[in-house]
Amino acid sequence: MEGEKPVLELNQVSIAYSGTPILHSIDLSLYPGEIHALVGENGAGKSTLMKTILGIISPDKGEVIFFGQKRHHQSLKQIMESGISMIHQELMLIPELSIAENIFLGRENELGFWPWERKKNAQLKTAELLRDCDIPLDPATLVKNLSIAEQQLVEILRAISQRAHLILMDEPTSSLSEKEITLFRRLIHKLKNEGVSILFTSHKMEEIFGFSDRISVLRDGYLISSSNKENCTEQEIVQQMVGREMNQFFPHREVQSGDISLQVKGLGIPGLFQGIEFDLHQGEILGFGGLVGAGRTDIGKALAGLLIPQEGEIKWKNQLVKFKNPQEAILQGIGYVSEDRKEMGFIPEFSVQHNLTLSSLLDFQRWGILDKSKEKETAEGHVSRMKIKTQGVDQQVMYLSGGNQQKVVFGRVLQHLPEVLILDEPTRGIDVQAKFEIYTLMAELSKQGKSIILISSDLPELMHMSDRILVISKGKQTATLKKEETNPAEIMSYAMK
Amino acid sequence: MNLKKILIGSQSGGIFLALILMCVLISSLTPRFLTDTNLLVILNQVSVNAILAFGVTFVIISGGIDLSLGSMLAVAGVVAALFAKSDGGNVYMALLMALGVGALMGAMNGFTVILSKVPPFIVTLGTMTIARGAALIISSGRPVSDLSESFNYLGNGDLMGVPIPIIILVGTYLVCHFVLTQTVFGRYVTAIGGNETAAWVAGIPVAKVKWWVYTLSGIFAALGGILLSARINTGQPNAGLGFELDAIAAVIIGGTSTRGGKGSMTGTLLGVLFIGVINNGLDLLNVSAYWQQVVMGGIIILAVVLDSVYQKMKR
Amino acid sequence: MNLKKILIGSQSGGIFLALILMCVLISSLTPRFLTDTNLLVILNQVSVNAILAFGVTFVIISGGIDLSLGSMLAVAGVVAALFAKSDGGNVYMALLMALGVGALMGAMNGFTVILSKVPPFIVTLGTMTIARGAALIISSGRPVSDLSESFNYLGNGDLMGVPIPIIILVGTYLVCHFVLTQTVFGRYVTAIGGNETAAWVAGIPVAKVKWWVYTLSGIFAALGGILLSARINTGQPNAGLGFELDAIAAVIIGGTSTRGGKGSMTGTLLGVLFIGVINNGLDLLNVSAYWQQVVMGGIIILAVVLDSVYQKMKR
Amino acid sequence: GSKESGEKKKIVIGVSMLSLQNEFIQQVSASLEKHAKEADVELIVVDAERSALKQVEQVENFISQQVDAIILNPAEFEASSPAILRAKKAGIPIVNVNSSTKEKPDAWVGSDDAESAKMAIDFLAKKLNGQGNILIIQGYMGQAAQIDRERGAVEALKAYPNMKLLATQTGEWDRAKSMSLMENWIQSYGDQIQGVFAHNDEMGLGAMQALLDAKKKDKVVVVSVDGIGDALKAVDAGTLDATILQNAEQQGAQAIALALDLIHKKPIKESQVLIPFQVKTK
Ligand SMILES: Nc1ncnc2c1ncn2[C@@H]1O[C@H](COP(=O)(O)OP(=O)(O)OP(=O)(O)O)[C@@H](O)[C@H]1O
Ligand SMILES: Nc1ncnc2c1ncn2[C@@H]1O[C@H](COP(=O)(O)OP(=O)(O)OP(=O)(O)O)[C@@H](O)[C@H]1O
Ligand SMILES: [Mg+2]
Ligand SMILES: [Mg+2]
Repeated sequence: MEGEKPVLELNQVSIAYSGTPILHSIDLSLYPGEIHALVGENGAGKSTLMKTILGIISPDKGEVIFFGQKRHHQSLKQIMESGISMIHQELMLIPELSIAENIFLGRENELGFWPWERKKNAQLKTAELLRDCDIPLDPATLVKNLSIAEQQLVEILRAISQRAHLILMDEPTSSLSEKEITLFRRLIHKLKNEGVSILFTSHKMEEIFGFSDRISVLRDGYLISSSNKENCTEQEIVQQMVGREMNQFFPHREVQSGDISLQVKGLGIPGLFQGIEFDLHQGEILGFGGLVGAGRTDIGKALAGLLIPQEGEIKWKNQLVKFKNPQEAILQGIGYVSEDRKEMGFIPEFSVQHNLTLSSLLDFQRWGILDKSKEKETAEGHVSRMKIKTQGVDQQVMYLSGGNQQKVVFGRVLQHLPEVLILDEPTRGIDVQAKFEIYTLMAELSKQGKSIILISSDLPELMHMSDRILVISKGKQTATLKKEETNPAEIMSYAMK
Repeated sequence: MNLKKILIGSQSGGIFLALILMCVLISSLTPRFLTDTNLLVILNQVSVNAILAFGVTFVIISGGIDLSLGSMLAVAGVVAALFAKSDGGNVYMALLMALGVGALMGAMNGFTVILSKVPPFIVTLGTMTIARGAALIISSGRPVSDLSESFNYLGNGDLMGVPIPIIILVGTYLVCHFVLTQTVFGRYVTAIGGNETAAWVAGIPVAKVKWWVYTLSGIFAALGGILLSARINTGQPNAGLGFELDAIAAVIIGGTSTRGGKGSMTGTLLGVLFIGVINNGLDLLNVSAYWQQVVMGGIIILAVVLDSVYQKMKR
Repeated sequence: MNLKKILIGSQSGGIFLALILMCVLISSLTPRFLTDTNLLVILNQVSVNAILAFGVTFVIISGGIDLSLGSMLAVAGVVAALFAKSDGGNVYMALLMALGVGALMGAMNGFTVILSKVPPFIVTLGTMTIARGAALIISSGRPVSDLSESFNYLGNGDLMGVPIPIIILVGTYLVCHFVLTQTVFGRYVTAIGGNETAAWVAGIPVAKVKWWVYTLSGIFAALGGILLSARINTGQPNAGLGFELDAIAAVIIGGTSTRGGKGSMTGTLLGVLFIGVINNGLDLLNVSAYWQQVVMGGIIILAVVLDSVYQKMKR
Repeated sequence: GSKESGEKKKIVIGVSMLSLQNEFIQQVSASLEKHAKEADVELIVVDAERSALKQVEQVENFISQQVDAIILNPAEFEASSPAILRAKKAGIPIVNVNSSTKEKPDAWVGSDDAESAKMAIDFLAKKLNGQGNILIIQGYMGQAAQIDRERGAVEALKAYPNMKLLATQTGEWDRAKSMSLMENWIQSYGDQIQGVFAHNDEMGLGAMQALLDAKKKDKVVVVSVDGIGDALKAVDAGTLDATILQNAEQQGAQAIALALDLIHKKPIKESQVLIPFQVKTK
């Protein structure tokens, strides 16, 4: 492989945002057919590097060389036509357009001249792509009606359908569950065989080692290492990423469940889910497993007051409750972390501090007037405890890396002191170290007697962290499994039921 | 397009129903409403607003707004009149110059919006004031009259019994509908309104498309100005005061989202007709001038509220 | 607040610079500009626009818009005048009724926007028409004059040499600034404008806050109406035509984002002063009526363009 | 079809008024209503809101309603003309009230805007003994009344070489706007101002208010046009020096009479009835 000419070369690339250096003199080469994993902590600069390669950001210093050609001022369209495509970390789809229209957006001329011809071809080609990948979606569905995971699949299909020589994938699997990840793996191996180079990021160790040929580690904007997979171990990579040795990925936790806190009977919303039943004990972590689109998110929303259940009942501390909105749930001590961070998680233009105190602002006021010093103190506490990587509590959250944004959302929910936490994909896009911190936090909370519902598509996470696992399939509860008595295969079989 | 599709399948079902209801209501109150001549009168009357509304539909779908419509209309109307004087004027020249001036003003709007990232609300508000001043300056503050017969024909003549403004109305509707739904340009406009960053990342020439959108809006305003001047046989420097609000109201009533990314020309047409029918009906029913305003505002709010309820029920 | 903080630290640095430049320019052209009395005149003249602008700043920061300001102002102005007649009127009653009517209209706006999810643009456009009709109906379309001395004092009197409108202007600025930056309500308004869904999920009573925002806007419009009526000693049913655009322009010039989620009262105040200074300057310089419009629009666009360049450079 | 059954059915007259937000126009409209009632005629009164296009459309509506006659209070000289043409084409008699159009209607009753301006300037000249500095506050730019009053004032000023026009600016027919304008003028011209002519009473009252507040009213003569209630009161109180009064009552009465004559196909004595202005002073 080394003998071939590289597809992409980075030469001493440096980037700074308003004076703060983000990337330091990066050198990197990619060869045809190579699958290259780019790993690093949240905020290490992975997305920034990818955007630089694509050409959305131009480097302050250094050069990007694609197929031996140094990149000058080219439009994004020209760059993409020269053979690079990218899956962005934040979903980049147009909600009011259909799957087919999104996939061919910006490339309509490939579909023919006449409007009807284009319409027909888009439909046909998309249907073919979906069929090839075993994705049961209708090309005419509007993207706004898709779940986050399904949207991510559409993004992947779009990048693939561009027939690029180099595909940049910024956390392409962050919302996917086991089944789709298997599919994804198949897809990239097919691409590899066609000679396509792939640079991808992920925070899941199985993927990093499972998919890639080479692994490069970024830390604080420096390229620490770049080595063939065979020449390194998980331990080493993690150490290079976080700067210290990490021996375990999940904290030790003693199960000690107490009284029943939340009781759910026959819960349902026609069309979304039905017949959900469980008791949640104090100090318990209850996992929700299932495939993409199974309806777990909707159940979580119904418990947190975002959706109003139409069937069944919720008993909270032995009282029947019906939350009409999230505010009521929060006041009753129910905390909710959404899977849709960007839409439901934070206020982008607000500072870290303002986001952290948003749900508990009434604790920081007197007669409606804010006590800002107390607020600041609290926010600083969260930043240091959760190791949120930010220039300060006044930094706007939209400028934080994805993982750090997630920590801010987590901090906001913890600040209103919930007794039950509903966590929907809480570690989506979070690095190993931060994951460990969040798991530790969960363990600590459960030790304090708080109950947690963990909705997760990450099977190892689900297996390790939950005491019991409720498996949901097509809106129905198919099994309730004890952690000690089950295995991934069993969970999957119930999930497919 | 069949009825069921309009009612259920499209975003315009609610306003379509509201329009029908309104027509039934008015004709039950006065027999003068549902006559051939009156319906022609309504179509004739809405033509200018419709043309402006079609143009600004593109702008609104792209996530922008254009408050300078009425003033651009005035400038173009005056320019057209100046070139279409009965002594030595030339209609083709008049059309060309007016449309050119409209395109130029629209292009300036687009240019400023794109380059400076200043919100279009304030850019076009500025243009609204500037263009109004310009219309007054080039006409020395006086109506420009004595226009050639062939120019006036545009506003008052007919082709095989169908008044020219109505022909232009239908023509622009068809063209705009086609452009929005069937062309790459239309797709791009929708995409930009839906998620500008995503559109940009997909390689869409966002700046160029936006520029065109504002330019088109200027051209349509100019077309409206030509028609208006021809209809009243005069180029009026203070024509079109407040027309932008009527046009935007029609677009929103027609179901186009104020945030962009979603909308249809059929909806806009229905919105325009809705406003036109109410205006006409209130006059026919001899509702007193002050109450007309109250009723007009009330009906519009009611219609959009019912529409939003209807859209929710459809789900 | 020190100068450096305004120039660099805040969003309002650009417009502050533009205002200073404008003042320097005008005073270099006429010595009449930079005099105590003229500066007082300017402050007096901008007071009504400023009050409306402060109110609508909340609305715009929350991600909404209010086009009914001018009409609500007219209704409240007429109501105040009707209750403040020199024969048997009572100023306190007049104030109470006018503010009450303003609050009611604003509350109706808020109610409709929240319950129906209809875009505020169209709701308040409807209210604009309705309220204008209402102002004409309750006044029978005639100015309401012969107002009591104590009412007129509100518009023309002074307290220790400072005209009352200026005192009210400064007072409302301080209150609004405090509410926006130091209270839970202000924080909630900003959060809703920044990301409404996320604010709702975070437990903010979105509907209640929005409702309050529109109600406040109505109350401020009413306050403006009272002041205007007191200033001209008459309740005018057609007062305040187009004032909403002036107020919104001031807010946007002051750096408040049209998409909501960001903005400041200081910015709005500077925006209001900027418009007021240009208006005054153009009159002092005796620029002809037509050119006033062109210059006014041009300067506003230029100012926001320069501001956006300035903001970019600061990064 | 009111023509066929004309004997039994009530006569219907459509009226399109320039702007019902204008008090003077309201007075004309009220007079029309009053005399219509006396003659047992049904009136349909609509408001053109100062838009010629709207006015033309309203006349179209009247035609499609088959009214017996139309009374037009033109928004514009030229631009309202198509309304006349359409009515004539449809064979419906049309009468102009208050102002004129380029296209000749069947009959016209009203007064000449230019004349009112001339009277105002003459009044100022008389008060100032033919010399002094004056200011003119214009109506909304480009509208017929503004254009005609401006033309009249310019013509009239030619007769007074010692009267100097300091500045002219628009107050958009609005009291508050004109008050602000006057405040600014006081800043720039101070004690030089000796006379003010405002195109309507609203603006005259605004200017007067600004002068009163600046305690300069006793040094400045203010005159405006229309004769609305507030202006008459101000004239009586001595704060406004004069208003050029139009006789709304007469205009309305004559317009109805002419319309009825035309409907009944009676020969009309004069197709142009001029109602003179009056200078109303204390
Ligand atoms: N527009 C911006 N302005 C200022 N700082 C920024 C901006 N965008 C990103 N940053 C900072 O740059 C750093 C790198 O961000 P980047 O998104 O590349 O991280 P990442 O490695 O992709 O992290 P993650 O794993 O969380 O996605 C972060 O510290 C972030 O706060
Ligand atoms: N707005 C919508 N309109 C129509 N269908 C929707 C809408 N939102 C979600 N769905 C569908 O509802 C089903 C349940 O979605 P939900 O997000 O609850 O599933 P999930 O198990 O959490 O999966 P995921 O991992 O994708 O979040 C999915 O099939 C999804 O496509
Ligand atoms: Mg990233
Ligand atoms: Mg989910």
